[in-house]
Amino acid sequence: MDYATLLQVLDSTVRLATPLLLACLAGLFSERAGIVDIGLEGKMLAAAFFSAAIAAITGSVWLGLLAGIAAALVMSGIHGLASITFRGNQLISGVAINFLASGITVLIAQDWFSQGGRTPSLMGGGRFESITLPFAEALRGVPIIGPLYYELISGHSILVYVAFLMVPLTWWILFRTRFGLRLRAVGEAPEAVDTAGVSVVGLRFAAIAICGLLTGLAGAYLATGLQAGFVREMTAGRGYIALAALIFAKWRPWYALYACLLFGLLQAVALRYQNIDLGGFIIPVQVMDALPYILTVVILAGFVGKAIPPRAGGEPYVKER
Amino acid sequence: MNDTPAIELKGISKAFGPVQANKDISIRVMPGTIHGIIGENGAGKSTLMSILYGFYKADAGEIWVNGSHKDITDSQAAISAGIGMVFQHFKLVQNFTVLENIILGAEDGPMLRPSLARARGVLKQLAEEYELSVDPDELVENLSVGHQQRVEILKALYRQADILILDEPTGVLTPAEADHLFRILDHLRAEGKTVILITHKLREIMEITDTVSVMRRGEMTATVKTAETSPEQLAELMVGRKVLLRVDKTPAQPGEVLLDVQNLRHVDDAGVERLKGVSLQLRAGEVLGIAGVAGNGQSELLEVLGGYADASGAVTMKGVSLPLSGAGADGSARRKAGIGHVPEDRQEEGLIMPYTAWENTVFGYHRDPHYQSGMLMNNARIKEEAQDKMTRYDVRPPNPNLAARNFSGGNQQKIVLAREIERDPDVLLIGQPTRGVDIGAIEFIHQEIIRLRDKGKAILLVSVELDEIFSLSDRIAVMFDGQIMGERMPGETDQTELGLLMAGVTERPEGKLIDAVDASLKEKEAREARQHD
Amino acid sequence: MDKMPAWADAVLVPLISILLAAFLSALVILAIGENPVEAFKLMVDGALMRSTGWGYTLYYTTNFIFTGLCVAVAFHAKMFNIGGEGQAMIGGLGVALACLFIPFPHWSVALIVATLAAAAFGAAWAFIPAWLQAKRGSHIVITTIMFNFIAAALLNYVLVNLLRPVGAMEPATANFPAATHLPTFQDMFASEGNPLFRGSPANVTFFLAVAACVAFWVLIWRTKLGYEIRAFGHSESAARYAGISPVRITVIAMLISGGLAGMMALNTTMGEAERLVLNATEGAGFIGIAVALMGRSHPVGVFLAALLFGFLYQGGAELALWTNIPRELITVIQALVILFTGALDNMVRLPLEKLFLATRRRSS
Amino acid sequence: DPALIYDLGGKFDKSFNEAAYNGAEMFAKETGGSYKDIELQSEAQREQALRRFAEAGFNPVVTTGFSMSSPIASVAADYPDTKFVTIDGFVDPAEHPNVLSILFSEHEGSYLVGMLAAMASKSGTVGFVGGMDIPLIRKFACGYAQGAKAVNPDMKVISNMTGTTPAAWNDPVKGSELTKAQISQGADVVFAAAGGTGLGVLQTAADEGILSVGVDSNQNYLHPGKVLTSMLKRVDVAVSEAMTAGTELETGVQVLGLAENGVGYALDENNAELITDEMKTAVDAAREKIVAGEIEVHDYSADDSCPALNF
Ligand SMILES: Nc1ncnc2c1ncn2[C@@H]1O[C@H](COP(=O)(O)OP(=O)(O)OP(=O)(O)O)[C@@H](O)[C@H]1O
Ligand SMILES: Nc1ncnc2c1ncn2[C@@H]1O[C@H](COP(=O)(O)OP(=O)(O)OP(=O)(O)O)[C@@H](O)[C@H]1O
Ligand SMILES: [Mg+2]
Ligand SMILES: [Mg+2]
Repeated sequence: MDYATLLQVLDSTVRLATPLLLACLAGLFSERAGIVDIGLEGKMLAAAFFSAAIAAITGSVWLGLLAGIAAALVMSGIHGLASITFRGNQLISGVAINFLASGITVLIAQDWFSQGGRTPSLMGGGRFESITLPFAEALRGVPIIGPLYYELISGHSILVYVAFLMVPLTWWILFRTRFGLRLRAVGEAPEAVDTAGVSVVGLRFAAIAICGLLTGLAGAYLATGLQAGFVREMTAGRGYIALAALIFAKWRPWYALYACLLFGLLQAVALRYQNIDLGGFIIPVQVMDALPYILTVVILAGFVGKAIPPRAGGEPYVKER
Repeated sequence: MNDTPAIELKGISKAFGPVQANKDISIRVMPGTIHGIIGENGAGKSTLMSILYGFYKADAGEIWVNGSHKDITDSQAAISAGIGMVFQHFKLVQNFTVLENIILGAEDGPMLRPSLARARGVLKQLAEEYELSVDPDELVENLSVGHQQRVEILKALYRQADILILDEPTGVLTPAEADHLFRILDHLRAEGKTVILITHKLREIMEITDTVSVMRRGEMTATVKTAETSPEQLAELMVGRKVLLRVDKTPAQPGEVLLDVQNLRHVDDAGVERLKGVSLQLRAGEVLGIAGVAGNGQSELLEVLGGYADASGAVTMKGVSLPLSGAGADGSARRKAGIGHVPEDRQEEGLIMPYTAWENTVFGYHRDPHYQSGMLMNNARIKEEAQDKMTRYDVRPPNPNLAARNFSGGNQQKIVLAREIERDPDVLLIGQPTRGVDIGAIEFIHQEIIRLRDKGKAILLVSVELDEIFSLSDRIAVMFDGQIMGERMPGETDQTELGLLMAGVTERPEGKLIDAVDASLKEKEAREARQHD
Repeated sequence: MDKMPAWADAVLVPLISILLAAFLSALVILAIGENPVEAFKLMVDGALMRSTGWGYTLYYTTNFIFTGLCVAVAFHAKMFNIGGEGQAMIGGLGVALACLFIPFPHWSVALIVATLAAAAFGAAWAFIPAWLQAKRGSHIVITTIMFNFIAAALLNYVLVNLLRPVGAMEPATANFPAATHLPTFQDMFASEGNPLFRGSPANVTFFLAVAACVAFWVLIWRTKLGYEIRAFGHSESAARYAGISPVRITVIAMLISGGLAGMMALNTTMGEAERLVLNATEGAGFIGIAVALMGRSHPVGVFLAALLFGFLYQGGAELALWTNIPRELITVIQALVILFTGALDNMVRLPLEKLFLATRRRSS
Repeated sequence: DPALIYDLGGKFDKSFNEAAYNGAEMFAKETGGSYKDIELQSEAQREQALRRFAEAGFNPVVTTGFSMSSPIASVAADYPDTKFVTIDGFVDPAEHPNVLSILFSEHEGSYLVGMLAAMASKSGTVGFVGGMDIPLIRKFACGYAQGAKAVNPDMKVISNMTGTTPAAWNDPVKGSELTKAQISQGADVVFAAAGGTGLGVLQTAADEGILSVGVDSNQNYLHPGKVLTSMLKRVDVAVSEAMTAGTELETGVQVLGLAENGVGYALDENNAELITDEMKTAVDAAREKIVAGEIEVHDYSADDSCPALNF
């Protein structure tokens, strides 16, 4: 593999990792606060649809982004209502959200646009254009560094940079601020937070609001950054992969980055090298397709060791039975 | 003396679903006193205090603090009213450091750094003033229970509590640690602070409190000056009848060795060695009591002998060696070998809470062909026998169709005892037989244990209650840090000696007891921390 | 003392939840400019008013009974098996292999062997996640999701590269031989003068599903294995104390679960399509989650909930057939049913409990 | 009235099913007639829809997608008076006299757009992005590769399939990534035969400044001046004709190739500038030769192999 190809693969990795990363960090905030979220997929899907739909209607990608975030926030709100307010089962609520998003997006799309559950293709200001970073053109000629900067680092949409900046930001929030301390505490021992005079419900809603915000960004990136419009089920299981990445990352921001990059890389490689020929024996494309999933299982089975989730995760905080 | 009460509760009521935990309770606690609260399990003590601390919301009633009506809707309100509470089950974040736990909810600003820095300073001061030293940077999960309790007290003091509530603080302490705690409470009282102390131990009430309130079935039955009462009177107020505080028994007639344990070692999931070469022998017709502070390997000893934790070493039952890991090392194999087991935690281990009582009466023995008919379970027979057992063990209500969770703690314990004792095992392992059991039921359980002993069975008794160990055991072994520190005969030792052994101190120290205990515990913590890495 | 009578918990709460879901669904239908009453009428008419409609309703019901029981048995052991979908796919593979490669003399023999094959294949697919959960603590929710994806890829590979007849377009197997064709309701109940269930896919597997409900009940509440599964589900620590091996129960419960999911393929593959197509499962594995939740993991409840979802499917199909309401409406209704009966049921239960407590206090 | 049943991809997939829809609309406009249509939601519904329509008296019942052939085979005999049409599917006419099977020679149309792609390519590399990996799509790819290599035997053809599940028809993100990967491997014309996924392919090609080739319907308008051409599969015509014929429809098997104008390439104002006269001449000549039988385009589905491309 030559250098240019390598850069291409890595470039593709960055693009594919971005929605995973945003969703993974979203899950991180939620699960660190003790709310397990398998509804990431649905939130992303809802966000993808509404961002594309509003961008298509208004012609403004920024309004679209806001709409996407709002949609994901509404989904988060439902999740919160079910799992925080009414102390329901978080997994079931997540499953319901995935169903809901998958149905409602197409239903509304059909009602609004009559294009078979699709939004119209976004033009011009309806999409996030890629940004050329300063000096990218100028440096392009410099060997090694130039192409690296031009191809890999420059030339992504703004949401990609936002996603990557979210990693240190998440770390900082979690480990350097009062809010982060409380958030982590509420995922470990909500009763400690409660008796310390801090509202468990408030913290958890804040966490899932952040989760909604980030899945909103992820969905909007899919529909208006990576693509130019929404099609049904366009998240294609990314929410689940993000969840796997979160476990792989042991609920830590930097590890989340690495995990998402790894999954992105796997997808990029699978896309680029289908039917790998190993001296006569051809690895079928299905194997390459299934590889990220197989790898997830392998990783869960062995390499992460015991990933210890936040202790209060998945359980509603019940004081009185 | 100031006669505005520090705390006055008026007409507090609280129901949990169908359970009326507190019924129209009124109480006054005077400032600068230590006020004891006693009562059977489930009497509603913790509930009342949790209401005062804003953890639960009362259905009715008022809270007055220092003469003014306070609307305590959450813990924040309680904290700002100057109330601090150390719960029965600590409310700490296990994988946070001590410092982080201290500042949680009481941070100075949105950034952590300055809060942590200030807390470090304050903590140092408090540590000196009250002899409450803990390493501020240690993770709470690496601390002994005693030290975790210190963190809880420090948390309250850091929030400048004037009124400190302690819910059964001594259950998890060595006697020396408990003494130390009482000195701290004394000190607090001397400073004019108010302390509310919940405990089951009448001795402690008599020793330190100024006033004592008694609760029964959700109601406040009496409040008396400690100086004007006696343990016997308190016990009667608690249960509503005269109680025998001692166990009647004849001297043991030890027979052959039934259970022989040699050099037992066990490493837990986290990789910490919990049993470090335990050896003991158990004879027919005797009760061997294992004393020790919770967390020193007694639980693991029971789990290993009960067959559900792997270990190395050698265990023989009537000369037949038992496998300690792999196939054959499970609860049902042990039961077949004649070892019955009343586990320490009836709710987490001994019973399936949603199962009916009759289903629970065969739990662990459900594979016995006696309870099968063909491919199916013989439920009719199981129910029939359950009814019989429940009547004979005076389980109330004697209704086998009720779910286990609907019985009170004492009655749950009776169901477990009935199940295990009725199998007539040669060896019975019993952990904390009377934890959370009211005085009346304790009497019954103790009698049953002695009756079994007198039938020539061997009993291994693990309890954190020294009183219980003393009154039941024919021999006492003390465990500390996964080892047996020594064996004593009950008549030839006293609480102080056992207390020191429980802290790992084998020789009576020159200076202060608590320092020796502290040093010993520190050493243990350091060892464990090293093992974690 | 419980807070509420058992019947209220088992019947009243789900009923009110469903009504709430139905009400919201009606709002959704209104929002897309259709008439909810008309829509409901169409659904009832198409699903319940004619024998053919029943034939379809019961066909879907059969699928959902199997996947519902699949999820329910895992629930009893406190596991969340989201992998029913993949297990059913692989179960279908087992059915196809049996039907294609064994020359059966009669459908009844074929059904027995295919049932074993379906269950074995489904169970095998559940085994790895189960084993990983038991031995390595890998989160079974995640692993079973992953195994759904992997099953899809595997099935695709097998159908495209191995089982597809040469020259055939579709990634599907050849038609099964006639001896493996299962009697449909039409074969069983229709007569010359009375063409019942004409052309509808309901077939003998429905009775197999009903039998599975009975067997499930016996297993869970009458055998020592069921006793152990439930005990393990309620408290792992207690199970260990009693000598119930967590590894054994985890694996066995998941094997049963996977086997039940696999058996769903009998209905779709052997009963309906009479060949194995790529998307024979069509999300029934996921519907099973809702069915098990609504049915409170009890076979009677599962049966009723499966019937409800069968009605939704068939009614929804009729709706799509005669109106402009997109098929996704049914997905939305399902989502609402899952949400209200599963995740939000405390919203209904808590006020009801209060009500019951209050009336009890007053009467006592 | 006639009825139309779309395959699981859905009515508005911008390609195959949408072409059928356009055909039905064409029929409605030209004859003033009306028709009934439905999008399927599940496998079992295939037979159900056929029966319900037949019972309700719709005739003929037109269906799209090869998956409809076996349900039709099992239903047709029960409704001898109803005529069924399966587009892309095959039902034995000897057994079921009331069924019309319409098959397209996609490989021939693909051959032509393959030639155009090769002629438009400056890099000597062209790409193909398929949807789900099924024989039908390989048939497209194989024809395309043959066409490209006919122009230049050294032409490099990169072929990728989006996936192995039906989701592959609807994953424009992956389509887009595949396109980018092919671009980085030198492709400067990409042919998408991938349903909804193809939209991502066309979009990315337009964004990255290379040419793309649409499929089934005329997709040139999606990105004017950036879509080289579209491989037409005249499902619309087939549907419209079948509906117009009504009950008089002649059953049997129809194979629609270049000769029947069943497949072809799209030329309109959107791509007029992209197709030079030279290119047009060459392609039209090839078309004549194929019609005349002088060039034989290998059909992948005939023997599951392709001389011009490895899968
Ligand atoms: N969170 C809760 N939910 C439901 N019921 C509760 C809860 N907490 C306590 N109860 C019930 O309320 C009653 C009083 O319990 P409480 O814990 O106050 O007793 P206690 O006197 O502190 O007993 P102990 O000596 O065991 O600490 C008991 O019947 C108990 O089962
Ligand atoms: N709890 C028990 N108490 C006393 N004897 C028992 C008990 N469990 C089993 N046994 C005896 O040991 C024999 C073998 O026990 P085992 O645990 O293998 O039971 P099982 O019914 O054969 O189990 P499985 O159904 O799993 O094969 C039983 O037939 C019985 O005689
Ligand atoms: Mg208490
Ligand atoms: Mg059939």
